[in-house]
Amino acid sequence: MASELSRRGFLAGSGTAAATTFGFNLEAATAVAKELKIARTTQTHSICPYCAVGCSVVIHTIGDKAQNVKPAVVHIEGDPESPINRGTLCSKGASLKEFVNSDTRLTRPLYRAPGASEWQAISWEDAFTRMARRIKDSRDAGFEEKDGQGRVVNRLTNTAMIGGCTDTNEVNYLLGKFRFGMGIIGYENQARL
Amino acid sequence: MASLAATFGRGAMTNGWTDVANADVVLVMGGNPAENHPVGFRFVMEAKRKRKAKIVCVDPRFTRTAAVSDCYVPIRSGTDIAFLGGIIHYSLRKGLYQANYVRQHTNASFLINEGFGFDNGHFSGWDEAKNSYDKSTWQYELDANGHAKLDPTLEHPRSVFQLMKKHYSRYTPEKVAEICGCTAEEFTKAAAIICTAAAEDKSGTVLYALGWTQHSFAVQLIHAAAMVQLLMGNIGMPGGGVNAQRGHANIQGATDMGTWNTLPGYLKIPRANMASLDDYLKANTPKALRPNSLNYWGNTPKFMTSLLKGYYGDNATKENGFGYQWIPKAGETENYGWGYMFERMLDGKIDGLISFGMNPVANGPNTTKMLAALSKLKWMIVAENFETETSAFWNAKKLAEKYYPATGEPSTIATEVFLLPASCFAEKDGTFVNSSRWLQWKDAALDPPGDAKRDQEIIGQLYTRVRKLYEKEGGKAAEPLMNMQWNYATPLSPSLIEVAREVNGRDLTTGKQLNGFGELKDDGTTLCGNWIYSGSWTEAGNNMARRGQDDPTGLGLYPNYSWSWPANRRILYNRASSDVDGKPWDETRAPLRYRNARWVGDTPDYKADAKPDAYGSFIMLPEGVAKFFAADLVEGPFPEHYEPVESPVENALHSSVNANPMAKIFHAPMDKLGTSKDFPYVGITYRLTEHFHYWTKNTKGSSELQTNFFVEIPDGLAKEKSIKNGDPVRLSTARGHVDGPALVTKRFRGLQVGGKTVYQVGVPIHWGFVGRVKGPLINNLTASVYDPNSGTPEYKGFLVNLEKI
Amino acid sequence: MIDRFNIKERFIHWMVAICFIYAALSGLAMWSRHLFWIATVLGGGETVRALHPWGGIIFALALGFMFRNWASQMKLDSDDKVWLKMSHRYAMNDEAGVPPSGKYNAGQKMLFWMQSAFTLLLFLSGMILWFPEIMPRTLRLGAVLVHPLAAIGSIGGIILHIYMSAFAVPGSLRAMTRGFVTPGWAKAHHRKWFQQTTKIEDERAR
Amino acid sequence: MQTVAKLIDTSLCIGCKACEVACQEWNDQEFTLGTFGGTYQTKPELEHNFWNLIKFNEYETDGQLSWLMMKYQCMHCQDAGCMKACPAPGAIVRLDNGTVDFNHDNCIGCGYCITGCPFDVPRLSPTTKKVYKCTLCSDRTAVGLEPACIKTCPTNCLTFGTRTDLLRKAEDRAVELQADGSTHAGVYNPQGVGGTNVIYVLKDASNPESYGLPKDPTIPWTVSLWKGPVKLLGSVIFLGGILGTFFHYIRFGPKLEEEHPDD
Repeated sequence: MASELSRRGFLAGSGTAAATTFGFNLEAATAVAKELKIARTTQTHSICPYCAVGCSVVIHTIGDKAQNVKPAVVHIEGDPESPINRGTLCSKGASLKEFVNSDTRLTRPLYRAPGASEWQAISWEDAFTRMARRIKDSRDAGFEEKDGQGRVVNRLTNTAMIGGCTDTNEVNYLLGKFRFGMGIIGYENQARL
Repeated sequence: MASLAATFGRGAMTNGWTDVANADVVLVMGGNPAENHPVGFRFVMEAKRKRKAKIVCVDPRFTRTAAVSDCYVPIRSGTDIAFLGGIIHYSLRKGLYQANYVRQHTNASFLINEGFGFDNGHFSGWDEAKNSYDKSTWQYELDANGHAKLDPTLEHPRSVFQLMKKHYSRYTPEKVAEICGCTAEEFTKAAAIICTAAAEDKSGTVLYALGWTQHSFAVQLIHAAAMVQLLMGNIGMPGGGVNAQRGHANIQGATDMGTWNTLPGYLKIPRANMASLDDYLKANTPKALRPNSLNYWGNTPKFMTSLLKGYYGDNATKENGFGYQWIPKAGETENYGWGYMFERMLDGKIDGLISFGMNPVANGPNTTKMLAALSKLKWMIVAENFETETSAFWNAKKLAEKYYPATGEPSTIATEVFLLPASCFAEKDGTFVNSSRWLQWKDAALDPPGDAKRDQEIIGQLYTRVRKLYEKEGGKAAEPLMNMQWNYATPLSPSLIEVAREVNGRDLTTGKQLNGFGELKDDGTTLCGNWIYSGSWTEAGNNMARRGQDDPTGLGLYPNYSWSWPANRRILYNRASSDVDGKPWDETRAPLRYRNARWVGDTPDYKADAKPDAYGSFIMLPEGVAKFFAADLVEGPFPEHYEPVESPVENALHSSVNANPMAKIFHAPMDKLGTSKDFPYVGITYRLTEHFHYWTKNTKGSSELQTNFFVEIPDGLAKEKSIKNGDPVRLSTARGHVDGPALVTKRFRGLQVGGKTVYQVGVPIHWGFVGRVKGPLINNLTASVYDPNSGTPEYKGFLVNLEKI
Repeated sequence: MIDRFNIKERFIHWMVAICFIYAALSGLAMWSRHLFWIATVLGGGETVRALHPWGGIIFALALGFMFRNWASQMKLDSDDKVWLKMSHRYAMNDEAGVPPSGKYNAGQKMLFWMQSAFTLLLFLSGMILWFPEIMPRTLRLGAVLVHPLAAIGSIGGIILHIYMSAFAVPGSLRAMTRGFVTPGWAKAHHRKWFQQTTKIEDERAR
Repeated sequence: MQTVAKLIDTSLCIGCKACEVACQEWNDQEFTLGTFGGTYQTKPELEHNFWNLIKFNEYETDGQLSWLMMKYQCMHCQDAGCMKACPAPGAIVRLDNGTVDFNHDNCIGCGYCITGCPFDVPRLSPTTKKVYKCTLCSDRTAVGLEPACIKTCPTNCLTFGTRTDLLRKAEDRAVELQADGSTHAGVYNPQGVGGTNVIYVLKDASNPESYGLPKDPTIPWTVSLWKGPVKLLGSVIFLGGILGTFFHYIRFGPKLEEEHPDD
């Protein structure tokens, strides 16, 4: 790449179109030396989170993780090595950077108290403590070890879970363990819809 | 997916994106890949460019896919079975089917019990009082060994082939035209192209998506497509198959990992009547219906035992049935699917809901009902990238009162909501499974923003903390909770690498990773989190992260790129790509060849060293062959045209049975249905290429491409109503309404159905009451009407009215 | 000494002149790459692009005032027509037979009308070129021809004007700087005007 | 260095708009919200911060509806009207590889290029007062990467390569399309501007207007006149004026008062 980079400095106008009045060409050789914005990035392979074509993408991040530096995404484009997309992407995939970097991303836990008309910020610690409590209370109240006919069912039907279609297999597997640990049967995802 | 599992044995896209380039005919119906899967569509364009493939597009709208197709046929939403039934009729009448394939690889030759029939809208066995079928006449006639009887000549009047011929004799081109609203000429032109794939050396693919699954007879509809493909000999062939284009990055994987009625790997959820593991295995391990059936599900005990070892580890012993009793059990006939879930929620039977990245207010049918149901919850946990309509459901009054006048003020809604900032794809590692069943590993590129956390940490924290509470305080039924293995190196945030290795499975005696599900045992010496993924992370390492570029067959299978379930097989049922003697139907396009007593090429969907004629070619089915006749489906073994539950016309085949008699319709107070008197037009919903679901209304790029919601209206109807492009209009159903500017177009045509012009009106999904760009939620319009097999709501084809406002 | 131009006339003239020179130089800078160095001298291409239209507008406005003041004096009389026919003799300083001029000779009058017309064209076409995103394309396509042609005519005229006033007819410049001329100058170059003014002065003196 | 080009095979365009977004992303354009225009088209026309637009045309012939989609952007003409019209040295340059690129350090914002362009492509930014258009991703092509729009195109509608290769490919494709029944298929490489480095394959080349392309684009004759003969005329008049008056002075000298004897 180095030789190509240096060559950029010499890209110049040919000026053939400039037959000027005085018969010579003043369309001088003009260097265009715009910095390639992905010249100094870290590249990570990922998969587009939208539809199920499964396009591979290259995420370009900048920032070396020094103590004050958090890597940030500067560009995302298709991964040419993928036989599926061969570097191509659709309009959604091509704007994935906007998704990752969106200023409307949630960055802290929010809590809405019963009857409240606003969100309030809450710490993770507080949120986890309260959520664990809610889950346990509901489980204690609703867990059925046996059904009406006295058959062992070990199930929890007053708590339901949904989601997982943009979570990885591994997270879905963990959600499955979570679900069966709790005894939850009502568990649905986007495949149903 | 229920349909494909019933027909072929597995509920997944049969072939794959890259393989579509091998097609000679592409039938796009019930989907719009040019807009919704543009990158997948590149293989359609490659087939068109390189193989001169013909594209047939059947759709209510002239879509971008239609724009590049060779043959476009407009049909009324929800008449697809009539169209496909017509293709079956056309193919059988003209003899345009692949006879050898049909004889060798399908159940066309199987005999059905006496008494099976179809009369005036119902199959035999209909019980009007119970509103259900007695399926005894739908079964194969069995011999003394319990094997199905055959007539290889296909002449027997009770053979599946003859029954099929009879059933579809009513689906003449004229009838199809009358029902669908196209002309008979348009239909036959399409049929002729589709049937060119009947030649042994031609293959055709079917691409579909939610335009098929979102009907009250969706599973039957997809079964009809599968039948067409079997007639054409297209299953197992490169460039063939029935290819579901799934709409979310890991919808396949999430389903593979289980939904309410399945465990990982499509093992069925235990029912209350299956008290022990033995009972469960007895009920769920099928018996071969033919002597030569490989009947792979016969290995269910190995899959289930290994899963239980994965779940309960050392706590799962032979003595305690490997912990089977801790798995929750549903009642025999109970259904906990989406529609039932929200019905029970509305009835106040659910306290808490945990949502990982799902948005029922936006994507569930009848938004008013979704809002009402959620407000009955005591608590809700939502892990998300953005604030969603669901997490803000309690604020709907303020944010969108005009659409939800009946919804309560926040002060009246007692639901406690936790909205947790989760990480997005770029911030997580792990695997997505695409529509082609390819498991592709990705790495995390950066950390989540601000205080956002990775999902595994949220789950790990919650699980560990609930457990701690039980340890400290005790509580009800601690055993299932405590015995679940959560022994990860960092239990508060399990490493996904560790999880992926567990999902692949290992031999507990050697401690080595398994090479595949062939090594699974039912004695508790193997552990495997999902048997179909076994082989994904072997001793050789993470196969899902492979990037090999070689393609030895030249068919775009790329065996060393990522890893595909099952067993890295790229084309399902590939054994059917050759005849019973192992001779490929098309020598130029053989994914599999039998050489030196082994099958080479793609991973064979067959025993790797078995002779060509040793087994049937569909190893996941007890029949050993693919099914035209599928008694597993609840409304009939053959697909029959039923009108959508809300339809503007009478069923032209049997007016006494208009809609699917088995369709699940809910009747909560807000679940109203309309009639064509008040709502004379047909409404459909769809995605636009510019947006993804309800997410990209938060991103700048997509918001620029399509900022505004709109209502797409045929120019004929617009003229009648003097609506001009851009005029504000209201679209309403018995459930609710949406307002937006009109987009008047020629691409929507008025259709002649039963002597009257039926207009269809369309609305794109994508908008909502939170986000960078806002608009109405189109599920204000849709009804709580579901397919009885899959539990998917009928989002296509409902009755609407249109007014200028 | 005879008063030729009052302060108002001189002020307007120099407004016109300065703006014209600026507009012409900046215009020339944007007219040819060979003359782009003028832009550098005048503060850079962007400055020139930004100020040229304003220079032009002030020029046109000032010229409007000038037109209102002088138009009535610029009508050609019968002597002028003869003068124009004999203008080659005038040019060769062989003025025998060239009719005497009034305050302005026919050449000056022609220059006045020509510059007025060119300015109108420059103004109109300039306004079109100023807003390429708003103006219809066909107008712009006309304007790209009209503007330079009018400018060529105008600058050509001004070259002659400057030569005549600063070099060819000594004493003229002072008329526009200080406002007066010598009787000899007036008599030599604008005899009819000289006769008129002296007559009026005689009368006044009387 | 060989001239590079972009081939747009409209028969393969599915209007997915990936190229629009890829262009926006690569060039770090600000994203703006649109107003409803009654079509699927993102914007009515190109904008100073939107250089790549797919035009959608519903077109009906003999009751047969076509929905024509076509990517529109700078054509990188061989004989570029913008370059001809541009007065600022180095503002519009032709790179070694034939790309017509804008160098905004030198652009003075006069907007002459807008008038010079027969395809109505360059756009003036109201904030920077400079003119913008597609650069053919000159920063990418310089290091051996394809332009962003081409790389992202899923259907091979867009390809990148040397102009010679692509012209041949385009001709082949047109022949192929003709054989498939599009009898008027052809290549759009208008000679009025010396050929373009953006080459189209049209299914109906006899009617490029149906796609929104000008039929026989040329550099407008007024622009050619302005930059040619008019310039010559001007030079003659200015030089002639200055030299003429100078020699007049030498030959005839000033008009002196005493040459006019009193009556």
